[in-house]
Amino acid sequence: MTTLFKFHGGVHPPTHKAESTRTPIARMPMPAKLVIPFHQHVGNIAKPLVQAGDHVLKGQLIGLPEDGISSAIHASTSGTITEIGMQVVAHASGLPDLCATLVPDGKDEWITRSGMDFRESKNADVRQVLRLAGVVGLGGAVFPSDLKLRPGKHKVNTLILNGAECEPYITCDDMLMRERADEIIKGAEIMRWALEADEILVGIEDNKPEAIAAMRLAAQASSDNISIVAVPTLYPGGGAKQLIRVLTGIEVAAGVRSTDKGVQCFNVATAQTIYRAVRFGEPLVSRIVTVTGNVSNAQNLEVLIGTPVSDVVAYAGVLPDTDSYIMGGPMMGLPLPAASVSIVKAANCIIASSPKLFPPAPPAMPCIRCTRCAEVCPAELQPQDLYWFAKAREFGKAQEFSLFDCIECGACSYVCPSHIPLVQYYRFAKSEIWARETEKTAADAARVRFEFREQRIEREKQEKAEKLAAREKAAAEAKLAAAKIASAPAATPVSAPVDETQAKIQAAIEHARQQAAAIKPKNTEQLTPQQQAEIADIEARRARIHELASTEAESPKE
Amino acid sequence: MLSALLVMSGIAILLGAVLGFAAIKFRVEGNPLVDKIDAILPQTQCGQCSYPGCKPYATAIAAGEADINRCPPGGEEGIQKLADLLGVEFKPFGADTNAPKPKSVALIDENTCIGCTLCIQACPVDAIVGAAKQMHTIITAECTGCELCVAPCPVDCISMVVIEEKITNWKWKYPIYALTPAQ
Amino acid sequence: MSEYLMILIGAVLVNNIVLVKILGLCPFMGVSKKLEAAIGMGAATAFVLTLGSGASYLIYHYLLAPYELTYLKTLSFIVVIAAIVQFTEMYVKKASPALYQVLGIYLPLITTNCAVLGVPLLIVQNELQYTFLKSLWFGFGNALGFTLVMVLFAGIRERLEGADVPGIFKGSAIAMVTAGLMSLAFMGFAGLVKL
Amino acid sequence: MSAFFSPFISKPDTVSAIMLKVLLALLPGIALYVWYFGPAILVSITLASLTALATEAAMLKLRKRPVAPFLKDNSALLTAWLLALSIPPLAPWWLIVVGTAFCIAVAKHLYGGLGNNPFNPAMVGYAVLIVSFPVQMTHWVTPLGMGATELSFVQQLQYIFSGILPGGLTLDAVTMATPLDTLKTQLHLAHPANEILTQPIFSSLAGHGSEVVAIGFLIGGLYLLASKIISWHLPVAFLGTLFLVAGIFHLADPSHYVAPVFHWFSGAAMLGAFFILTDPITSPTTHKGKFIFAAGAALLTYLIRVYGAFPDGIAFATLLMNICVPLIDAYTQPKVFGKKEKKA
Repeated sequence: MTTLFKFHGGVHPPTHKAESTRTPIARMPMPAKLVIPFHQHVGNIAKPLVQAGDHVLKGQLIGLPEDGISSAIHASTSGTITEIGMQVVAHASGLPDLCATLVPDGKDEWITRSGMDFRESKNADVRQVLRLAGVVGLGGAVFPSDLKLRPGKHKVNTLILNGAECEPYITCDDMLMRERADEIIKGAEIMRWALEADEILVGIEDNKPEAIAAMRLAAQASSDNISIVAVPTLYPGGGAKQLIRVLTGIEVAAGVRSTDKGVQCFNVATAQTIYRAVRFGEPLVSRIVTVTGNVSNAQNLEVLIGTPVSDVVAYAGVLPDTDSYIMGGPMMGLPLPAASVSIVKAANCIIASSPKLFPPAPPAMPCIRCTRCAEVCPAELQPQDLYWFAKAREFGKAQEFSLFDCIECGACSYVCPSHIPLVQYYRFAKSEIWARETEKTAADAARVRFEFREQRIEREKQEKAEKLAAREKAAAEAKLAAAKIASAPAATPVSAPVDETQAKIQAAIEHARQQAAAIKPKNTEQLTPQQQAEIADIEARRARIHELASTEAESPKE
Repeated sequence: MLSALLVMSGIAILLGAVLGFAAIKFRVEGNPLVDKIDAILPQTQCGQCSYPGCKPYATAIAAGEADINRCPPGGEEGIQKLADLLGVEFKPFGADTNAPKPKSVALIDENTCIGCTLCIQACPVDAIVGAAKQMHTIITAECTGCELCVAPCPVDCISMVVIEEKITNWKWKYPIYALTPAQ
Repeated sequence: MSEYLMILIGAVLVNNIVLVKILGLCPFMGVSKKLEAAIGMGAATAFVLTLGSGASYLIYHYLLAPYELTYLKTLSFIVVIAAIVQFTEMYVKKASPALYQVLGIYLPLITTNCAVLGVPLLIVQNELQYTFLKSLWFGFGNALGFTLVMVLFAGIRERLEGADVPGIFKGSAIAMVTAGLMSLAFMGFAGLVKL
Repeated sequence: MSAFFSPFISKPDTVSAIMLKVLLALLPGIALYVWYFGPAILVSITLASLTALATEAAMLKLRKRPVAPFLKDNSALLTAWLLALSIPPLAPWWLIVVGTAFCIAVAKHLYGGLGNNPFNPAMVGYAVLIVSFPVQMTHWVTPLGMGATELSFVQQLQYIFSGILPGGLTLDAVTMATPLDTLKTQLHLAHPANEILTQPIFSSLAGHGSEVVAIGFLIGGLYLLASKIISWHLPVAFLGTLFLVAGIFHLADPSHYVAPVFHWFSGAAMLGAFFILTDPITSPTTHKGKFIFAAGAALLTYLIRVYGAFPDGIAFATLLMNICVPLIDAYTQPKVFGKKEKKA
């Protein structure tokens, strides 16, 4: 039996898992409309391949993965694309993103699919299949799976399947393991083959005995070295880093690839999807979603990607006092900006929330540095210090204190007696730091371009000066020669072409002026005095800069 | 009296010699501070500080000739960073500098552009492409929002567009702190 | 040996130059906003103070006293200190330009820092009867005490950056209050060493 | 839009409840205090509490912060109780009022109130009082059954508020120095320690009466440990270091240095170990830091008690270590997940 390790901290929030495990996984009926976002994965947004009006079949590629980290997007059923446009998606910002609207024709007609025998294929081919099948991590991270299966520099000894599912309320992995254990195991075999790993460890929290039993049964049928390990129920034991630690004792620091340490970790649902994609050529067009919380029939549903959340909760019998919806669990989930947003690949759970179910936290008191947060932090951080720095916007200090090792599990906020929204402060600080880094990169690029331009201008000036000198010399020689011949009308032919060009320029400017007058630019008339002042200001500044620039440019010559 | 003079001048000569030696030994070439200041400046090269670019402004600050509160694109945060680096007090923007504006990029109305290349010459970071009598356009990713191209345009076809918040550049907000007003 | 320990404890804690004798407040308040700057200032002052103490002792006992020129002590000490400060300034400018900039005006002002002149003057007071080594040691102890409170103070001030200090007390005001409370705490050392 | 973000659930614990538990934990000690020294202490606690709440409310109003939630957080009460327990119960009423008002207004609110103060407010109050009013701060009530004359509660009240003692009595007749103070004075007069300890003011552990009060605080402290309000690092490191240092000195010269147990149960050692040093706001947050903090405090306490000018060293030791907290925290940051073996 494998020896288990412990990770620091952790909490035991009430699990609320029994509510949604009473009935088997049901299939959600076809909705009237699907809204499929093109950006459902980590990395670059997929490039749309279809236009409004196109008829598509189920599983047809509608979004092509773009460069590097990206994944494919498919039509979840057969029907007509009615719109490609910006729609509100499941994102904390509540901002719209590019989506395809698909009206199903009801036939649910598949494209032609062809599976492959992975053992007969090349690793790269299998990965290409996964990439084009849009397979991404279904535990919530939605990282493209094909990239995680690419053989790296280090040998991967252990493949870990994550069936811990530590978040309260969520049971989709539990139900999947109970009902489709054999497909998960077969998917694991493919991954083990691709990674050339020695063993497969499946970590399942010990509060899911049925899933453990089903998985053990399925694992017996496999020729691979698979062990199903019951791990203690402790949030966030299902975090990839924490599960790796518990099963192998290896700690994967932030910013380090787990493969560098000889382990790779996948969610169980990802394994099942990989199996379907490789064996049957089925792209990722649906997933299991736990619908729970303030609903009359909490259960797990197989839902087409793009199904509006409102349809899903309506099917589960949402209760009237529901005021908002959460995608994911109560610890790390995302409040949905609207019920109209659609189920995406990351949506493992939809919780209908009511003020009674999740009462708003009492007002936040100041931090008293009681360090309960530090006691439960699985990343072994000092959350009270991070909070102190984030609050004061001392981002450099926050980074020094390992802000980016924070996995935003929410354990600190959960235990905080002052009820401070700690994770919010960390999210705020992280996104500020990222924005600053972007700005910094942009500033560095601008500096390089500016300096290059300065150099270029200097060079051009020099070249011009050289040319002028050469011409003057030539002219002088010519003059000398002309003087020898001693004829007068030498000046006119030189000036004529100049006049000609001058006239042409004049004409062009005149033309432009007429054009400008014709279009009547809006921003020159009816200016507020303030705007006028600003313009005058800019002009003055420019004049001064020109002056400065010219003096500076001239000075080296002297 | 004489002994006092002798003693004092003896001390002075000795110390003078030591200092003279130190002056040669610890001579500093150039001013590495300029680069540190330049790294803080936003590199818009807009000249709002009345210097012809960020580097000249940095040089002026390092030499003590310019105040640290003359860079509107850097915002108050930029002033704070400069204050920290230089160990001086934070100084709010003066009346003679522009107020910081939301970050914008220039946009050329391509129907109006006559292809005069004046904006191309004005752009400090070569972010405008085009040739004479050809329509010009701005490489948005490289535009620093310095507004230097706006005024030279003879047909007023360049406008500054505030960068909109999109899902890709969205930031988490400062958490609302129920008991004390946000700073 | 224990005498040296007593001198050290006395200089660092019991009669701390800043918090008990209330000397050298200028850099204490001025360069304590950032820990790094405080460490740099502490080190620079420590260097000047130790060297100044030793040099002053030598000048006093081997130059001024034999020629009965002790009335020149303040003048000559200032000259020596000024020279050491100049030397330090050149060195800091070379070694760490950022620190040089951060220390700013306070670095040349070490010359007029009352702690730096105060300690040599204390040393040559008749009642102490220090030898050269003890003078150097006493100067070093005071320098250590200065650096210690400087660093501790900077630590607190850095933490106070995030504190919800009422508007009018932000900055120097709360720093003064903190310095006062630190001084209060250092009164606890009273009586530890009889001088 | 309201701030509705994950995590959506949290434990029901509050700051107010934590502080209340600490106050409860003080009760056994206070009860024993009343039993051995009479009810005068209750008067100071009441005075201190009222002053603390009034000052807190006034400061919150001035700072334009909501008053109700902060008055309910019990932190001002805790400060008041700790200060009241550290000064003589028979001290004039204005002493405790001035002390409490100072520590709440200056040591707490000038820094931004709850959670922001770098110094332990109660100890700031104590230090200010002992430095400013040393005479009033050293007249302690004689334990009941020890003095020739005993004041009734009414007489005590009368003295506290008007300074008038019943006819023919001097203050010295009803008060005395603390055991620590007595010991120090007698040692100064070159009496051997074992001889001094036979005087009636001393008992088997430390001072008569006060040792039992210390046990009361110890019991309260153990309750705090059991309910995980405080971590064991601070009290263990403090009492351990105090025992160690006192033990070494005692072994070296028993006639000059008393046994470590005496130091444990005299003065404010127990109160300090479990209630003063453990103030989370002014103590380090890392485990290693807590050890250093408490050990340093113990060492300083011992030095001030034995060599210093003040009768007890807890307050100054706490303040001195408070000064070091930011640096201790900065230099004892534990290694984070996954970054432990590197750079070895």
